[in-house]
Amino acid sequence: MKKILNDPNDAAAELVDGLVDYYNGKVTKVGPGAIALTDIASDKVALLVGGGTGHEPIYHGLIGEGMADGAACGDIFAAPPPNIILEATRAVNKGKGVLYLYGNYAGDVMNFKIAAQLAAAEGIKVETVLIWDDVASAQPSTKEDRRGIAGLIPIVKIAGAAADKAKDLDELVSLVTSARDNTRSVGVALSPGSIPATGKPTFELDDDSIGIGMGIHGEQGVGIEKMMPADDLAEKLLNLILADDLILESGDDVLVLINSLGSTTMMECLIVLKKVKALLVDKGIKIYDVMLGPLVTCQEMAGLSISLTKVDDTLKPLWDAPCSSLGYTKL
Amino acid sequence: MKKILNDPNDAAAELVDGLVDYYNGKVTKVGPGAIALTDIASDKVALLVGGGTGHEPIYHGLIGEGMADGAACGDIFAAPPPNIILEATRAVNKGKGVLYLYGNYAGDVMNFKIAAQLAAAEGIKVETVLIWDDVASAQPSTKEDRRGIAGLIPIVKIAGAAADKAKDLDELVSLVTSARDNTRSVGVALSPGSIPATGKPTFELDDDSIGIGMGIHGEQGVGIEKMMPADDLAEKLLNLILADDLILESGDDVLVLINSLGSTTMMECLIVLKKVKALLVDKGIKIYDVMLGPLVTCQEMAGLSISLTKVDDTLKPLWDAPCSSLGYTKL
Amino acid sequence: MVAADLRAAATNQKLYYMSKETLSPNEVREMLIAISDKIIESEELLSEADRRLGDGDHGLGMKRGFTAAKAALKALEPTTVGQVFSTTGMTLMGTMGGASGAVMGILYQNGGTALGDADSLDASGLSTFMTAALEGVTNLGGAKPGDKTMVDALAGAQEAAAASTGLSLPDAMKAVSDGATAGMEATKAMIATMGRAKTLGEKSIGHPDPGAVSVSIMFQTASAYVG
Amino acid sequence: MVAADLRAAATNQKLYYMSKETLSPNEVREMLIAISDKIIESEELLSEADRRLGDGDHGLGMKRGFTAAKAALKALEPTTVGQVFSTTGMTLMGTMGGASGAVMGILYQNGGTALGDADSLDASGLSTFMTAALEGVTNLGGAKPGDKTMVDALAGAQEAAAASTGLSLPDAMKAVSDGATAGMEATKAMIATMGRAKTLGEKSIGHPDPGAVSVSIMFQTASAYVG
Ligand SMILES: Nc1ncnc2c1ncn2[C@@H]1O[C@H](COP(=O)(O)OP(=O)(O)O)[C@@H](O)[C@H]1O
Ligand SMILES: Nc1ncnc2c1ncn2[C@@H]1O[C@H](COP(=O)(O)OP(=O)(O)O)[C@@H](O)[C@H]1O
Ligand SMILES: [Mg+2]
Ligand SMILES: [Mg+2]
Ligand SMILES: [Mg+2]
Ligand SMILES: [Mg+2]
Repeated sequence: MKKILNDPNDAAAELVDGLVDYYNGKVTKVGPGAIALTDIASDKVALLVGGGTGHEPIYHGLIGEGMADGAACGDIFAAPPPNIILEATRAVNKGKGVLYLYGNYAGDVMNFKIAAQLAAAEGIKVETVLIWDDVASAQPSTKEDRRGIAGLIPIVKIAGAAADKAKDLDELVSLVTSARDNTRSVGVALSPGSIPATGKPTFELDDDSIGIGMGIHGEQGVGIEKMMPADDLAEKLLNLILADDLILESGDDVLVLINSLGSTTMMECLIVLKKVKALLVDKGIKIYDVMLGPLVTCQEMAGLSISLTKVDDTLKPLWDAPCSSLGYTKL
Repeated sequence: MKKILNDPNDAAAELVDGLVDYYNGKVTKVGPGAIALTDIASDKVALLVGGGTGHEPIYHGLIGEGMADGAACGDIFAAPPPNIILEATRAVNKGKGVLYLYGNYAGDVMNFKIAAQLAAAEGIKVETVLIWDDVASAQPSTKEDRRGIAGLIPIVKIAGAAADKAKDLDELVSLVTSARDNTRSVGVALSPGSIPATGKPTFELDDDSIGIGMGIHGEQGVGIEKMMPADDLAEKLLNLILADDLILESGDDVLVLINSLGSTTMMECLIVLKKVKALLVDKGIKIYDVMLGPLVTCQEMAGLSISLTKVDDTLKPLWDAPCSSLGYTKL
Repeated sequence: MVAADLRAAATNQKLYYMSKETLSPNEVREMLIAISDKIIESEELLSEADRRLGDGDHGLGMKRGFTAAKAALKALEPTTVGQVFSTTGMTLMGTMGGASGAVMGILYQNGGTALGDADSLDASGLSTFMTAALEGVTNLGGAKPGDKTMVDALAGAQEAAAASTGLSLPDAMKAVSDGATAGMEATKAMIATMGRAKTLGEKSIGHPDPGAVSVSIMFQTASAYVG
Repeated sequence: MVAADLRAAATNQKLYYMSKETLSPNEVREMLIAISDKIIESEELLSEADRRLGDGDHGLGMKRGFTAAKAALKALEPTTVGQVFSTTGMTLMGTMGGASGAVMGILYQNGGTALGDADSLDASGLSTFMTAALEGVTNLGGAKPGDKTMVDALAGAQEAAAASTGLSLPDAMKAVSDGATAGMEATKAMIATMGRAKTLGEKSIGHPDPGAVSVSIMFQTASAYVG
């Protein structure tokens, strides 16, 4: 596996520096692994995202105007340690408190929990919303066991807009919780990415097999099946979402995200979108907007995921607000 | 090679339909392979791009507000036929003429040339600017033999803004020619993508070898070398651009694009950006803005390219203008 | 339509294997259907040739174009020879795309137009066709013989046709086929200066140009058809 | 520093191989350096274990953390036992990230804090350490024994320590090491309900939890150190 790296052990640190270079002055590095917008409005409720690196553009590529105010970056595939989260928290806090918004993985939960305690000890108000959109990872009755996957894109986008207008942290929590509760995703894995430091694949899958509902690190999903045509796959995935406990009826509006896990091409994502749209139109469900491309990745992993976010009159204006970031920009 | 497709021979047609679905009403399909913005201002000079599919998000993912007005899409890796280009031409023409802007490949040149003759016969004014940014593909003295690669991203972005403000086709040609003449790129190939219809790799390269300056279809570049660290590679590529005939001096402003050819991760692009920035800063060259990610791809090909566009007081405001498209959006 | 079908059935049974001094519009149609079949069947070989020098899709484009051309030809009741060639050219041009879509399209279109309203094809018509076809392709793409493109095969075919106007159609077509094949063979030793292969430089030596292989296959099939 | 270095040199030559009834702060420091070396050396084994149940990076995180911990320990002139454990915990917590950064960090930090200002470690101190360590980890992550995490190894170690307060330190540490290893072995038969492996369900059976393997290695090394 050829990868364009220097010392693979420095990959995470170098990519964070490169990210700051990408933002070309708009973003500042704070300590070894935290980044924050250089100019944060002095009276806003702050939005902090974070997680392991290696999944670019998330999470740290989601900071920007109308998006997150800061990000805590861990090593490759490793949640950030509490001190990095704490530094990010201090950098983004403008006195109105900080919302932690991240994917529901044990490592992230524990490190952010410790950071939140440290921040509270410093008098910074912190609240947390966990992203658990992956319907394939647990039953609806135990949603708090679900993983966070690509649904974090519309959720962070909406949260960014909400953070710009929320009068306080509680209002932000409630808006973001609504975005989270209205988002469902499911993915399919075709082949693994590789761990930069070892060059080894992140998981194994037979040449003709695909993992329905598999997580972005190879976590078990609904089951391993034989490769199938795009239309069948799209229908199977969409049905897993439609069978979940988020009620979607004729006349409802949804945001659709077709996310590539890395090396799966836009061609494939577009072909899946065509089928997803046809199936939604059949049910009278209206597409409010579409996102498509490699947004939540796991190195050069192949596969894709479908996410739906049901948007009502509260969420629509938050979606419509312009935003700008490496990962997602909206005019 | 697993790919998420239905009949591979339908891939191009289905992806164009999916693209129209992506644009969710903003884009209309015209005939079998042309797409155009649904609402084009009634008095604007039109910008038409086009090329083979399979390189998404280019070319057809570059239509949108402040970007191209329409696109002619060919089959996978095949320039669009003249009739598709003609239909796109008719759809975007608002009486002020149409600029054809596309990459310098024999197939594209011939098909667009025939289309331009057919359009002229219908009384539509057509001009052409060819994109030939790849410094590795020919000497500066025979620039018209150079290929068009990732440099088309900043060029099309600037052309989109220019088309919104140009009073006539001649002014647009002159602005776009300036953007083209100030853009240089060079790429490196690590591994091939695969042809959807056959599953076969698009070219061959040894496990430990990389193709410096190789084109996105495997076309020969400067030479095959052994894999090297990211910093060395970044410096080698950048030097190929700096040694070319575009004069870049201390105090000059450049747009920097680090383009992934498909499966090369954002992590790798960011690490290369870090080095490129350090080298440019060393020379006193200022980075005006940065683009980064998989913008000009060849299926799941691995590798990346660096592009620089020198921007002066004419080009800067064109770059600054907001734009929106699948491939590139700017707030 | 019924008359044409009867004629076609008769041709398939017997006349197909006999030499033809001139070809009727319908026979030209049958010849081009035979060419279509042969090209479709050669998809892998042509794509493989393009994998060495280009982007590996030449066979796919040719198959796409000639599948459409065959359908168009089947639906055609031609009254002139030129009409058959032009329909082929228009269809290739409109469905293939890529470099070969343009050059193969122009080849048949220009060649067909040059035949005016002739209602049969003989050795002299063949020469008229070849000259116009070559002119169309070189005007469009700028490639000259020696650039390692299909022009090498086409120019070989054209020279042979020009030298064979006094021969029978089968002999002229055999000469054209040989000329095309020799032109194709000659591309093996050339360094590409046109098309995607041009940046390969010396690495392009040893492999025939894929478009030239197509031209050679087309005229070999034509020669087999006229007998 | 000079005194500490002399003591360290003496230890390395001779005392290292003799049983220790109690450990001085500096000996605890040496023990943790030995643990660091062993964990760093086990990188591949630990990552491989995580490749089966998680994302394949457990060894990388542990190596990163213990490389930093070793450096911090080398620079430390400890006056209390707790200080050594807490420094280890803080360093792991601050440099590793991931699930194991939090749990390994808390393990040493909580354990160390519970030892107050004790200036030596004996079997009863070991039990105090283990109880606080286990409590810290379960409070943080919510995992219980049987969930197939490092808590299984840690709980095994804690039970052994609690039952060994009347023993010599070497015997108590041997019991802790055996308890940790038995707890780790037991995870092989379990279905994961915590961490990344939880969605694997029955597929997780047969493989030991990577964090539990780390815990087992740590206390085996400690036991070897105290002799
Ligand atoms: N300028 C040109 N003139 C004539 N023929 C050309 C020219 N450029 C390319 N060709 C022909 O096109 C062939 C390649 O066709 P194809 O692979 O279908 O198109 P593409 O290069 O667009 O993928 C070449 O083998 C060559 O014979
Ligand atoms: N809730 C938890 N409580 C205790 N230990 C846990 C918990 N979740 C995970 N772990 C431990 O963490 C280990 C995985 O560590 P590591 O691979 O470094 O982190 P990550 O899962 O973030 O990649 C698991 O083997 C398990 O022992
Ligand atoms: Mg991890
Ligand atoms: Mg092609
Ligand atoms: Mg080709
Ligand atoms: Mg892990």
